[in-house]
Amino acid sequence: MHNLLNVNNLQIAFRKRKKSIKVVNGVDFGISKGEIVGIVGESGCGKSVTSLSIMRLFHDTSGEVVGGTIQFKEKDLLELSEREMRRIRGKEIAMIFQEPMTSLNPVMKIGKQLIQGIMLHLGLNREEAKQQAVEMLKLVGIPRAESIMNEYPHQLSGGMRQRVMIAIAMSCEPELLIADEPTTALDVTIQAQILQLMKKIQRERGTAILLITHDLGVVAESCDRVVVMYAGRVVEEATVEELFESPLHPYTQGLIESVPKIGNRKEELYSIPGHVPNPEAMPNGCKFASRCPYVMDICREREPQLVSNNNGRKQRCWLHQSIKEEERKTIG
Amino acid sequence: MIRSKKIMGAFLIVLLALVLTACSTTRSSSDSGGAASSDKKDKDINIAVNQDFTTLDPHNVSDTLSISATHAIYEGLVGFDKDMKIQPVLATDYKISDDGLTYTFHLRKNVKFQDGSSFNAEAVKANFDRIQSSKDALIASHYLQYLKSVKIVDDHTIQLILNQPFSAMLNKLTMVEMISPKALKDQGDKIGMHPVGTGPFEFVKWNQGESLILKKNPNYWDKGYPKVDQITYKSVPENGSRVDMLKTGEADFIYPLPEQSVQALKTQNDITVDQTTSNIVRYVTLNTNKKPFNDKKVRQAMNYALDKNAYIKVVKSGFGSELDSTMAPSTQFYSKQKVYNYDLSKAKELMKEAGYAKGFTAEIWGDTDSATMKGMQFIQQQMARINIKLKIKAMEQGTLSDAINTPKSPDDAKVQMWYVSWSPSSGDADGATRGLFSSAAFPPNGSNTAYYKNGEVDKLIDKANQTTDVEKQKSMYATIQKDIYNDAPWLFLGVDTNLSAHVNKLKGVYVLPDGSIQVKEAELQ
Amino acid sequence: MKKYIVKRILGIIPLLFVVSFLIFLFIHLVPGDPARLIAGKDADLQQINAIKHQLHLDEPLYKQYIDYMNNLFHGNLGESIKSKVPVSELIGERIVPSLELSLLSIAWAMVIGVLIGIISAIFKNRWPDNIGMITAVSGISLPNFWLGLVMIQIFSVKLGLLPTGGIETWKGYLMPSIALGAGIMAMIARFTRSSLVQTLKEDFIRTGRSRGYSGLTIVFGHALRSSLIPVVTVAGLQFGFLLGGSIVVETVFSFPGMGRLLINSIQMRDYPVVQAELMLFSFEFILVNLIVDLLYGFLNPKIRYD
Amino acid sequence: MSETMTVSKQQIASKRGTLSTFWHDFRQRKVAFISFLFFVLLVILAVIGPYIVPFNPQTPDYNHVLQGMSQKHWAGTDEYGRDVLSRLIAGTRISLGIGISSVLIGAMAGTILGLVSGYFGKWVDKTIMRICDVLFAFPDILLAIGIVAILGPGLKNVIFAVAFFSVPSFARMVRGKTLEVKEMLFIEAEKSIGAKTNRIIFRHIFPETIPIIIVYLTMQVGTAILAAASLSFLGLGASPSSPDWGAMLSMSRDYIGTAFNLVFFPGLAIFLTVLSLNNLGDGLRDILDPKIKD
Repeated sequence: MHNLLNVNNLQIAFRKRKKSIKVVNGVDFGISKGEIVGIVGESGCGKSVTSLSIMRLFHDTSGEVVGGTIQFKEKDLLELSEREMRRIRGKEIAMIFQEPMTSLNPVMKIGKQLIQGIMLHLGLNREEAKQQAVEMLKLVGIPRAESIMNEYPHQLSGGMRQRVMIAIAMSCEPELLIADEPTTALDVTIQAQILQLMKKIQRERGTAILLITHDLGVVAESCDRVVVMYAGRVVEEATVEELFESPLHPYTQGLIESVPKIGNRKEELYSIPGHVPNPEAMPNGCKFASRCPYVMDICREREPQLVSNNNGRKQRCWLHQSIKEEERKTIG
Repeated sequence: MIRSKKIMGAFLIVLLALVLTACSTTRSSSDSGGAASSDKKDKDINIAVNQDFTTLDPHNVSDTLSISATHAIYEGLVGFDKDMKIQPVLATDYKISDDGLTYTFHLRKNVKFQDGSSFNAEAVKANFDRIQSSKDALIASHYLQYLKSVKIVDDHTIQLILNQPFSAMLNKLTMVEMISPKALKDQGDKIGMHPVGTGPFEFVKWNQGESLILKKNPNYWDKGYPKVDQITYKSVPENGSRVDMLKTGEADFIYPLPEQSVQALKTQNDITVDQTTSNIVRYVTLNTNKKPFNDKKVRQAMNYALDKNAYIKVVKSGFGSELDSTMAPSTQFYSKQKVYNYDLSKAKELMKEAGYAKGFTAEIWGDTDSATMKGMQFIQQQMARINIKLKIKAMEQGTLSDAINTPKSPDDAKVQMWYVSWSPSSGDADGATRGLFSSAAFPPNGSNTAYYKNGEVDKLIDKANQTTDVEKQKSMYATIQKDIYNDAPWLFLGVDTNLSAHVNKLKGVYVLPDGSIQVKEAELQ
Repeated sequence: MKKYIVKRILGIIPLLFVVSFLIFLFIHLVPGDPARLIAGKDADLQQINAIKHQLHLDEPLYKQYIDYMNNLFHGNLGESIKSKVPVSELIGERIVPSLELSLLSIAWAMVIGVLIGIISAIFKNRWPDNIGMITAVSGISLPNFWLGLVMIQIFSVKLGLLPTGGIETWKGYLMPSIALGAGIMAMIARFTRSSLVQTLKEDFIRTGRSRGYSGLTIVFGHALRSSLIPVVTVAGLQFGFLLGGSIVVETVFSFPGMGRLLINSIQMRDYPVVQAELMLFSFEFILVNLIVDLLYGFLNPKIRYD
Repeated sequence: MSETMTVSKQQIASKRGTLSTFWHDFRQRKVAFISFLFFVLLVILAVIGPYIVPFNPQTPDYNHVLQGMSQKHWAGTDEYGRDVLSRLIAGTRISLGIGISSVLIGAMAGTILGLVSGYFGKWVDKTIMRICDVLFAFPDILLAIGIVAILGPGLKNVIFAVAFFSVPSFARMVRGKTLEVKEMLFIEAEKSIGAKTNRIIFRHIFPETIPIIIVYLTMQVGTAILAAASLSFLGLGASPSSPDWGAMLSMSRDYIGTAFNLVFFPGLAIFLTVLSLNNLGDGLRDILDPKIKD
C-alpha cells in the first residue's frame, strides 16, 4: 500500500457505436508521498487515459471508468460527487499536459490564469493571490515574473509556457502532480530544464509526481519507480535501477533496446516489430504475444497475471511465472 | 477580461430592463384600450394611403396620391365636384368667347394665401408665367400647350388667350393650382417641400416616406370649412396593413381599400366601406401592328373569349363594371357601346376564320403590382380557352416603360399585349382618347401601345378638340368610341370602382373618380 | 493601432472610388428613364425631352459621371430628381430610424442568439440543444414578410398591443426588429454553438477543468471569449446588411427606413438618391468591417495591428 | 506502379469506411436525420408531384373561389378557385428547383473563383476578393432587382439573380479552405513532381473542399428559396401564375385578413422546407467539419 494514491484494477471503457471498448483493463499501481513515479508505454497503451481517470476528466468524451478503485489518501475518487471532485482538482491533485502551446487560455493574461485558481482554492484575496502567483512564477524560474503576469501565452516560448503551466499546477501546492508527457513537445535542451525543474519542486516541496511518458530517457532521468504499460495493462513495475539493469518483460526489454544510446553507431535503431493490437479485437492470452521474440504456446492461450515478488517488483509474463504460481495466487 | 465581462453584464442588464419595460408598458397600454393613436386629439384625422408622396408642387405633380395632397393645400380657378363636374373655385365665374380662344375669369375676392399674401390677378398671372417659362419642364405645361398669353384685365379679372380652340381647356385648368407668388419667389424650386396655397389645409410637416401632416387653414375663404384641425396622411404600402390600421383605429380613412378585404370589413360595425365611381379603365392593349393581332378577327375573338363577369368577380372581387366603351361612364362624352358578350363558340369561330384555330403564343406585359399580376393571370387562363398561350412578363415599372418607349418606330416595337389602366386625370374625353388612340401618339410619343391607326379617328380627334360646340363634340366622340370599340385594339376589361373605408364617426372624406382623395369637407362626429 | 486605423480609413478612399464607378455604371445599366417616370402618363416626347434637358440627362454618360464626382468632392450629394429635396436631407431623415432599428435588432439577436448557442453547446446533441437549435433555425427559415404579416394579425389586430406600423412610439420598432433580428439571431446562435463546441475541445479547457473550475466558470470565464471571435464577425457582417435597410420588412410595417427609400428611388430611377444611398451602404459596410476587425483584436490578443 | 495500386486500394477501403461511419454518425443526429427524411420526401414530391395532385393546379374554377379548408379541398381554394394543396404539391418542383439550381450555379462559380483565388494568391486573389467585397456590400435584393431589370423577368433570370448573390460567399469559403489545403504537404510534393496546375486544383484541392461545400450548399438552398420568395414579394419573382410557393405566398398576402389559409400554407411549406434544409446542413456540418467533430 502506498500512502498517497492507490489505483486498483482500474478498467476504462470507451463507447463507440453502442459498443463498449475497454482500453484500460486492470491497471494497478500506487504512489507514496514525495515520490516520482513514471508510467511508460507506447501511445495508445492507455497511460494518458489512466491519468485522466484519476482526475476524472472524461468530460465530453465517451470514456468511463467501468471498474476498480482510485484511492487518494482516504477517499475513493470514483465515489466523490462532482462538487467534491472539483475541490480536489487543482488543489490536491494538479495536472500538466503535453501541449504547452494550447493548454493555456490564449485570450487570458498569464497572471489572471494563475490568480483565478489560487483565489478559488486557497481563499486568498486578489492581492494575496497575486503575490502567490508571482512567487510561483519565480519558483519555476521565470525571470521577469511580474511583467509576465500581464502577458498573453502567445508571447512566450514553448519552454516558458510549460514553466507557466507548472507554476499554475503548483500554485495551490498540491500533494500530487500528474504530468502527462510534459516534455514531449519541447526541444531537447528545454526538456532537460523542465525535468530538472520538476525534480527541484519534488525536492523542495515534497510533491509526489506521476510522470506519464513514452520516453524511457525521461524516466531514467527523473523517476524513482516505473510502471510499464502495454495494451491497457501494467506489464511490469520496478524501481528505475532495477528496470534498466534487468528488465523482465520482453516488452520492457524492447523498449529499452529502442532507446538511442550515446556512442552506439548502429545503422538502424532497434524497434519492436509488429503493431499494438486493436482494442476492438484484443487477442486472448498475452497481448504482447504477437510481437514477442520469446513467445510460447501458453502465451497465446492464457493471459498471465501481474505477479509481485517480495521487494515489490511486478511483472506480467509467462517467462517469469508458472501456471502454478498463478493458481497459487488465485487460491491465496 | 474583467472589462469585457463588465460590458457584457451591463449589456445584459440594459436588455433585461428593456424587456421588462416593454412588458410593463404593453400591459398598461392594453389597459387603456389599445396601443394606437397615442397623442391624437379629438379633431385630428389619420388617412392611410398606399404610396409615398412624391412632391407637393402642384405644377409638377403627376401621381394621383400627391394630387390628393395638393388639392388639400391648393386650389385652382376651377375644380371638380364629387361627380367630376367643373365648378368655379378661386374664380367666381368664367366666360368663354364664341371662337373658343378667350377665357375670362372673375376672381374671388378677399382670398388670402396661407402666408398672408393676397390672391389676385397678379398672383394668377405669376402662376401661369411660372409654368410657361419652364419650357415644358414642369408637368403642368402639358395642360397649357395651347395657351398663348395671359392678360390682367383688372385686379380681379384675368383673361387666357389660346392659340387654337381647345375643348378640354377647363378640365386642364382644374389641374393648374395657384401657389402664393411670394412663396414661389422665396422657395423657388423648393416649393414642393414648402407649399403655400389658398386651400383649406396648410402644410405642417412632411416626413419623407412616413407621413404628411396638414393643419386647418383658419383663414379659409369658404366659411365653416374645414371642420377638422389636423390631417395626417400615412404611407402604408402593404395592402393588408392598411386594412389592419383601420381595424386597430390607427387610421380613420384608408384608400385604396383592396377589393379582397371588403368582405372582412363588412362584419365590423364601426367601419363603413365606400364605393364611388371611378374613371379608371382596365384593358389589355393588342399590338395591331403585329401578327396575329393585326387581324381584327383575332382581336374580336379574344374579346369574345373573355368572361367579363368572371373578371369582375375574380380579379375585382365583385367590384367594378365591364368596360363598354373606350372610356369610363364618368368621363366626358362617354357613349355606351355594344359589348363583346362572352361567347366562346363565336370566339373560336372567329379564330378559325382568321386561320388561328390552333391558337398561338404571345407575351403579356404588365407591372409588378399584385393587382396587375392577378389580372394577367386571369387573362392567361381565359385566353387558354381559345388556345392562345400567354406568357406573363411582369416588369418593374421603370423597365416596363423603357421596354415600351425605347423602340423608335412601330415596327421595332416588342410589345404584344400590355395589361394596363388609364384614367384621364382632368376627366376630359380628349385626355381619354388622344394619347391612347391617335396615330400621333405611338410610343415614345404617347401611350398608343396598341399602335392603333385609323385615319377617320385621327381626324375626328383633332376636329373634336377644336370645336366649341358641345353637341358636335359629343357626336364626334360617339363615332370615335364606336369605331374604336369595333376595331377592338384592346381587350376591354372593366371600369374600377374606387373603394375606400372609414370609421363611422368620420364624414366628408371621399374619393373622386380619378382616385384623388378630397378632404375639404372632412368632419368628425 | 492609431496608425493602423488611419491606414485602413485611407484605404477606404480608393475602394469607394471604384464602388462609385460601379454604382454609376450599374444604375445607368438598369433600364428606365427618370424623365419619363416623372413626366407621368400624359406627357409627350417634347415634354420628356425638356425634363431630360433640365436634369442634364441628355448629356453623355462620362460627363454625367464627372459632374457627379465633382459634386461629391464638394460634399454635394445633389437633389432628388423627383421631389427636388436635397439627397442629404432625404437620407438624413431615414438614417436615424434605420440605425435605431438595426441596433435594436442586432442587440436582441446577439443576446438571445449567444444564450441559445451557449445552452446548445453545453448540452450538445441532447434535447436542450435540439430545442435551442430548432428554435434558432426557425428564425432563419421564415420568410420575414410572412412573419411580419402574421405578427401584425396577432399583436395588432387580435390583441391590439402594438401598432401595425409607423414609428410614432418606440413600440413601432418592436415587430420590425423581431422580423429583422430573427434570422440574425439564428445565425449567431449557430455560430456560437459551433464555435463554443470547438473551443470546449481545446486543451486549455481541459487545463481549466484540471484546476477544479466549475462548468459555468469554464464556459463563461474561459471558453466564451475566444468562442465569440467568429460570432463577432458574423454579427458585424449582419449589422452591415441591416444598415442597408430591409425593403421587405419596411414595406410590411410602413417603416420609414433606408430600404423603402431605396426601392422607391429605384422605381423612380431617382439616380442621385440611389447613388448616394448605395455609396453610403458601401461606406457603412466597409466601416463596420473595420470596427469588426478592431473588435477582433480586442477579443483575440494574438492580433496586433501594425 | 504496384505501390500506387495498393495506395489507391487502401484509399478506397478507407473511403468506404468513412461513408459507413458517416451514415452511422448521421443517423445518430435525430433532428438532422428527420430533416433529411423530410427533404427526401420533398424531392419525391418534386418528381412525382404533378402526377399525384388531387386537382389540376392550374385549372381555375370561378364558381368555387376562396373556399376554406374542407374535405374536398384540404387547404382550401385560391382566388381563382384552384386547389391550394394541389398547387403546393405541384409547386414543390418549382420552389426546390429554383433553390437548388440557383445555388448549384452560384456554388459552381463561387467554387471556381475561390479555388483560383486561393491557389494563385497575389493580385488574382486580391482582385477576386475585392470584387466579392463590393458584391457583399450591395444589398442582395438590390442586385437581384438590377439583374431582373436588366435581363427581364422570368424563372431563368430569377435563378440567375439568386445564384449571383450566393457567389461571393462560396468564393470566400472555398478560398479559405484552399489556402489551408495548399499548405498541406502532398500538394507541395505533387508540385515538385511537375503536375499541371489544373490537375493540382481539381484533383487534389477541390476534393478537400467538397465536404464544406456540401454543408454550405444545403443551407444555402434554404436561403435561396427565401430570397426567391422575397423577390416574389417585390413582384420580381417567377411567373405569378406558376404554383411556386413564394409566388403563391406573395400573391395571396392581400387575403391575410379574409382567407388565412391562402397565406398560411405556402408560408408553412417554405418554412418547413427551409427549416429542414438548415437542420440538415447543421447536422452535416457537425459530422463533416473535422473541427467540430467528436
